[in-house]
Amino acid sequence: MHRFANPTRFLRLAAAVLPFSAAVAALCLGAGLVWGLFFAPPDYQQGDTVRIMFIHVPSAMMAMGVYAGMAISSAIALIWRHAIADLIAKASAPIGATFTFICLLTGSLWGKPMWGTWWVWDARLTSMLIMLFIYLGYMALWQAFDDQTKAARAAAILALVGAINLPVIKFSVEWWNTLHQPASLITMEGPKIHESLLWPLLLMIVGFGAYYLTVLIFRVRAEIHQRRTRMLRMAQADRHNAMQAAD
Amino acid sequence: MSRTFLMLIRRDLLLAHRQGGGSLLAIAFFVLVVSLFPLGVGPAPEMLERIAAGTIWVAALLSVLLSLDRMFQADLEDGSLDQLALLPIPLALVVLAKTIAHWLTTGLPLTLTAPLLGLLMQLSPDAYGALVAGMLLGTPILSLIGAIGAALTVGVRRGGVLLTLIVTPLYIPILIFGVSAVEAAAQGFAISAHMLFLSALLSGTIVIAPIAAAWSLKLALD
Amino acid sequence: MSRTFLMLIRRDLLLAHRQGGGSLLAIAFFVLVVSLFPLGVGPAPEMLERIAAGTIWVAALLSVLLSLDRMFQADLEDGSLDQLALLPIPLALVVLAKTIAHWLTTGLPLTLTAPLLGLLMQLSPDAYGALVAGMLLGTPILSLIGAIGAALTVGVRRGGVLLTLIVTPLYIPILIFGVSAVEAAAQGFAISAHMLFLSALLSGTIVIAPIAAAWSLKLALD
Amino acid sequence: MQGQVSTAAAVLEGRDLAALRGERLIFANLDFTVSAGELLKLVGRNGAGKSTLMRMIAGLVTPFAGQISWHGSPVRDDPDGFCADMIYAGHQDGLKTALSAAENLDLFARLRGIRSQPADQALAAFGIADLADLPVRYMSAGQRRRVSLARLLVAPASLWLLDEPLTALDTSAIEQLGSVVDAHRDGGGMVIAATHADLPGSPGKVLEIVPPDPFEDDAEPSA
Amino acid sequence: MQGQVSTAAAVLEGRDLAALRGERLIFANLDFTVSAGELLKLVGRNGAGKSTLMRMIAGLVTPFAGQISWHGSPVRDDPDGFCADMIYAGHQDGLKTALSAAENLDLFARLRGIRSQPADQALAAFGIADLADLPVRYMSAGQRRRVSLARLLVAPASLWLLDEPLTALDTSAIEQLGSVVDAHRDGGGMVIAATHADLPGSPGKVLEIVPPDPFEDDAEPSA
Ligand code: HEM
Ligand SMILES: Nc1ncnc2c1ncn2[C@@H]1O[C@H](COP(=O)(O)OP(=O)(O)OP(=O)(O)O)[C@@H](O)[C@H]1O
Ligand SMILES: Nc1ncnc2c1ncn2[C@@H]1O[C@H](COP(=O)(O)OP(=O)(O)OP(=O)(O)O)[C@@H](O)[C@H]1O
Ligand SMILES: [Mg+2]
Ligand SMILES: [Mg+2]
Repeated sequence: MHRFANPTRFLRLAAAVLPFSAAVAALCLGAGLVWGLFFAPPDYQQGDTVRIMFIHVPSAMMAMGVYAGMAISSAIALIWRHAIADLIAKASAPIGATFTFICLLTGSLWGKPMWGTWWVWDARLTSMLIMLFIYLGYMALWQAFDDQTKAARAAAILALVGAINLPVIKFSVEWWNTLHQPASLITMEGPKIHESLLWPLLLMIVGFGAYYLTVLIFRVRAEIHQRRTRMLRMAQADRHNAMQAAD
Repeated sequence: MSRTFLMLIRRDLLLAHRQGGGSLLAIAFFVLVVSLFPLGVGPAPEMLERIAAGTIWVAALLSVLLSLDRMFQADLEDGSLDQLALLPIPLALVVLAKTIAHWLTTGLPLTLTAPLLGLLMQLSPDAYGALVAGMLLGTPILSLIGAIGAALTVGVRRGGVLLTLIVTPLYIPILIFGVSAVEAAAQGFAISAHMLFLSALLSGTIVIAPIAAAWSLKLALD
Repeated sequence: MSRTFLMLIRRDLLLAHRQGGGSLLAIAFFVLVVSLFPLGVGPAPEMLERIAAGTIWVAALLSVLLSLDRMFQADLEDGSLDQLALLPIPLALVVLAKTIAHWLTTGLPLTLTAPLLGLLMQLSPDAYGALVAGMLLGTPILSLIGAIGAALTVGVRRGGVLLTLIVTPLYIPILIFGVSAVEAAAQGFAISAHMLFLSALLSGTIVIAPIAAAWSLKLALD
Repeated sequence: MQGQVSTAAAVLEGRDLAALRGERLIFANLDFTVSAGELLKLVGRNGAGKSTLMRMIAGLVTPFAGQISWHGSPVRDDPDGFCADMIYAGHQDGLKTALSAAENLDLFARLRGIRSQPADQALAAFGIADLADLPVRYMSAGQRRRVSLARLLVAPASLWLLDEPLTALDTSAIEQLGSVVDAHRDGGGMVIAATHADLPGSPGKVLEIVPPDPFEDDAEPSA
Repeated sequence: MQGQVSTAAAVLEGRDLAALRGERLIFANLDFTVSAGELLKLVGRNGAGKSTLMRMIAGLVTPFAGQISWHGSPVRDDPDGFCADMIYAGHQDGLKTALSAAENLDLFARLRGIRSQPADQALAAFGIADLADLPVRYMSAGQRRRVSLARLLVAPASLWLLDEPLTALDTSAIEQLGSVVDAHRDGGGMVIAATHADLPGSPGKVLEIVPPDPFEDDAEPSA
C-alpha cells in the first residue's frame, strides 16, 4: 500500500537533520538579532528604523521561498503520488502565511516613518497581500475536504496555479515603478548593501531558513503521527465490528 | 420555546463552524473586494480617502449578499427545512434565530474587520467611530432584509442572482446612511441623526422581516 | 467529438435560458454594482471619470465571480456531472464547452453592456474602444480561471465563498491590465501592449485551465 | 378511495381532502382515519399523490379542499400542538452531512425539547451504533436512511409519517424498521407509511389513492 | 466473494479489486466477470460498497488496487471507448428538472452521438409516454426514476450499470424494468445491478460484497 508511503525513511532523515537545523536557527537568529539591533550602525538616511530590515527582508524572502517549496512539493505529489510531499506542502502553508504576515506587518511599520503612511497600494505590497490570500485559500481548501487524499490533490492543483503570483511579486518592482525599493541584495551586480548591514542580514536570512526547516520537521512529524492514529483507530473499529458480526 | 430558539442559533453556529470557518471566509472576501478597488482605481491616497467609506460599505454589502444564498438553500436541499418548519414553534421565530446566527457569523466579524480596511483605504482618523457604529446598526438590517430575499428565492431557479437583484435595491438606503455618517464624521459633524435613522430601521425590520420571510418559506415548502 | 462538443455548449445555453434568463441577471448585477458607486462616492463628474474604468472592471469581475458558483455545482447535485464525465470524450473538452457556454452567457453580455455603464460613469470618449476590447479578451480568461476554481470547490463545504477566495487573487492581473488599457486610451496612448498581454494570457489559460479543471472535477466525482 | 372506518375513536382524521399541484387536481374527496395503534399504508401508482398527501397531513402543503383534524379539532387551529406530537420522515433525509449521526439525532431531539432515548440506543435499534461518530457525509445511501429513521426513536411523538421509508434499506434494516413500528403501535402510536414494498410486522389498513375521475363534475378544479 | 466463472467468454472482467474510501478499505480481492447476455446482481448489506463498486466499474472511482478489463484489454487504456458502450444509472437521476422528460432523453442521446429509439418510445416502455412534455421538476419520485431509466433505451450500449434501480418504482414499473432488462440481455447486452429487492425477469449471477477481514495482515492500511 504505497499510498501510505512508509514514512520511516523520512522520519529517520528528519531526526538526523533536526538537531542541526535547530542549532543553526538558534545561533543565527540570536547572533543576527544582537548584531543587527545593537551593533550595526544606523543608516545615514533612515536612522534606527533601518533595523526593521533584519526582520522584514528575511521574512519577505521566506514568504516567497516557502511558497516556491510548497509548489514544488505539490508538483512532486501530483506526479509521483508521494505522500510525504503532500504533507510537506500542507505543513509549509501556515508557516509561509505567518512569514507573509510578518513581512506585511514589518513593512507597514517601516512604511509609516519612511513613506508617511502605513500602507500604499503599490505593486509589491499588493502582490504580497495577494500572496497572503493565496496561502489562506490553500489552507482553507485543505480544511474543506474530509478525505485527506482528495484534499491533497485539490490543494496541490491550487498551489501550482497560484505559483504564477511568485514572478509577479519578484519582478513587480521592475515592471511597475513603485515606492518600494528595488532589489539590492540579489542582483546581477552582486549585493548593493553596505557590509556593516549585509552580514547581520545574511545571518538573519540563514536563521529564518533554518527556523523554517525546524518547524517544518515538527509539523510533518505531527501529521504523520496523526495519520497513524487515525489508521489505528479505524482498524480497531473494523476489528470490533467484525467481532460483533461474528457473535 | 426560548430554549428551542437558543438551540436553533447554536445549531446554525455549529454548522457554520463545521462547514469550514464560516466567518473567516466572509472576512477574506470583504478584504479582497476592498483591495480590488485601489487596484482598479489607482493608489493615490487622497483619492482613496474619498472613496474609502463607499468602498468599505459596498464591500460589506456584497459580502453579506454572497453569504445570504445559503441561508435557507442548504436546509431546503437536504430536507432539513421541512424539519425546521415542523418544529412546534412559529416559523417566524425559526427565521429570526437563523438570521441572528447569520449576523453573528457575517455582519459582526465584518464590523470588527472594517477599521483595518479603513487603515488600508486611508480613512480619516475621525471617521472610525462612525464606520463601526454604522456597521453595528446596519449589518443586522442587512441580514434581516436578506432573510426575506433568501426566503423568497429559495428553491427557485438561479436563486442566487435573483436574490441579489431583489435585495440590493433594498440595501441602498442603508448604504447611503452608513456612508454619509462616515463622511459627516470625517468632516467633524454630528452623526446622531444617522444613527437614529438606522436604529429605527433596525427596530422596524426586526419585527417585519421574520414574518415576511416565514411566509415566503411556506411557499417554498408547499 | 466536435458534434458532442457543440451539443454540450448548446445544452448549457438551453439550460441557462430555461432556468431563467441567465445573462439578464448577470447584466443586472453588473449594472447594480456600478450604480452603487455614484451613490456611495458622490456624483461629482470628474471624480466619477477617474474611477470609471476601475469600477466597471471590478463590477464585471464580481459579476463573473458570482456566476461561477453554479458552473459545476448544479450538475454535481443532480448527478448529471456523472453523466458528463462518462461521455466518450475527454473531460477537459467537456469543461471547455461549459466554459465557453459560461462566457457566452456572462462575459459576452457584460462586455456588450459595459459601454452603457461607461456613459453612466462619465468615461472619456476615447476610452470606449479599449474598454470593450479589453473585456472581450479579458472576460474569457475570467471564465477559464473561474472554471478551475469552480471545479476545485465543487461539492465542497462553503464552496461559494472558498471559490471567491481562490479565484479573486488570480483575477487581479487581468483587472490591472484591463484598467490600465482604458486609462492609457483615455490619455491617448497606444494599448497594443496591453492587448498583446491579454491575448497571450488567454491563449495560455485556454490550454491549461480545462485540463486543471478536469483533474479537479475527477476528485469531486471520486 | 375511502379507508375503512375503524371501531376505535379516530385520533387523526382527514375529510374530503383534495390536492392541487401545478393547477392540476391530483386527488379529491379523500377521507381517512387513524386511531391509536393503527398503521395506515398509502398505496397508489407512481405519481398518484402519496407524497403530496403525506406532506399535507404534516402541514407542509395546504389542502385545496377538505380538512384534517387531530383529536377532534382541526389541525389548522393549533399547528404547533400537532407538530409537537408528530414526526415526518420525508423523501429527503433532512440530515446535516457535516455532523455525525449522533450529533444529528441530538440536535433533532433538543430542538423538539423532549428526548425519549439517547442517540446511541436509537442507532443501535437500526444496527448502526458503531457509526454514531461518523459524519453523515461518509455514509452510504442505506446508512443515511437508517440514521434518518433513528430520529423516530430519539423524540417522542404519537404520529409517524414515513414517506417511502424502505428506500435503500437492506433486508436486516427492513426487519428492524418493522419491529420498531410494531413496538410504536403497541404503545398506542400511529404510523402512516407510503411504500411500494411490504413493511414487515403486523399489517395495517390500506388507503389507495386513485386519480379523480376527470369527467366527474365537482372534481374539476375550476368548480 | 468471487462470482462464478461463466462458460462464455467474459466481456467485462474485474480482477483483485480493492476500494479505499476516506482512507479505509471497503472491500478487497474482489473478482467478477460478466459475459454477453448476463446479469450480475451486486448484493451486500448497507454500506458494503455496492455503489462504490458500481462507480468503479463506470470509471468514476479509481480502484485502489486491481484492474478492470473490457473485451480483454484494460479499461484504463481506452476509457472513451468503454464509455461509449456503457450507460450508468446511478443513485441520483441526472435529470435536468427545468427540461421536460423528452428533452432530457434527447439531450442524452445526442450527447452520446447515436440514438437507438426515439424518446417517446422509450418513455412508453416505462408507461409514462403521456408525461413526455412535462418538466421533470413537476414529477413525483417514481416518475423521475422512470425517466432516468428510459435513458437506457434511447442510446445504444451493451453494458448497463444500475444502482438501486427499483427505488421509488411501483409494481408496474418494476415489471416494465424487468422486461426491458430481459430484452437487453436477449440481444446480448450485459447488466450489472445493485438492488436489495428482486428484479423480475430471468435470474442472473450474484456477487456478494463482504467487508475485508480486518484481522488479515495485508488488509491493514498502515502496513
Ligand atoms: C507592507 C509593506 C511592505 C511589503 C509587503 C514589502 C514586501 C517586500 C518584499 C516582498 C520584498 C522582497 C524580498 C526579495 O525580493 O527577496 C521586500 C524587500 C525589501 N523591502 Fe519591503 N515591503 C514593505 C515595506 C517596505 C518598506 C517601508 C521599506 C523601507 C523603505 C522596505 C524595504 C525593503 C528592502 C530594503 C528590501 C530588500 C530588497 C532586496 O534586497 O532585494 N519594504 N519587501
Ligand atoms: N468519502 C467517504 N469517506 C469515508 N467513508 C466513505 C466515503 N464514502 C463512502 N464511505 C463508506 O464506504 C462504504 C461503502 O459505501 P457505498 O455507498 O458503496 O455502500 P452501498 O453498498 O452502496 O450501501 P447502500 O446499500 O447503503 O447503498 C460505506 O460504509 C460508507 O460509509
Ligand atoms: N409543482 C407541481 N406542479 C405540477 N405537478 C406536480 C407538482 N408537484 C407534483 N406534481 C404532480 O403531482 C403528482 C403527485 O406527486 P407525488 O409526489 O405526491 O406522487 P407520489 O404518489 O408520491 O408518487 P411516487 O410513488 O412516484 O413517489 C405527480 O403526478 C406529479 O407529477
Ligand atoms: Mg412519492
Ligand atoms: Mg448504494
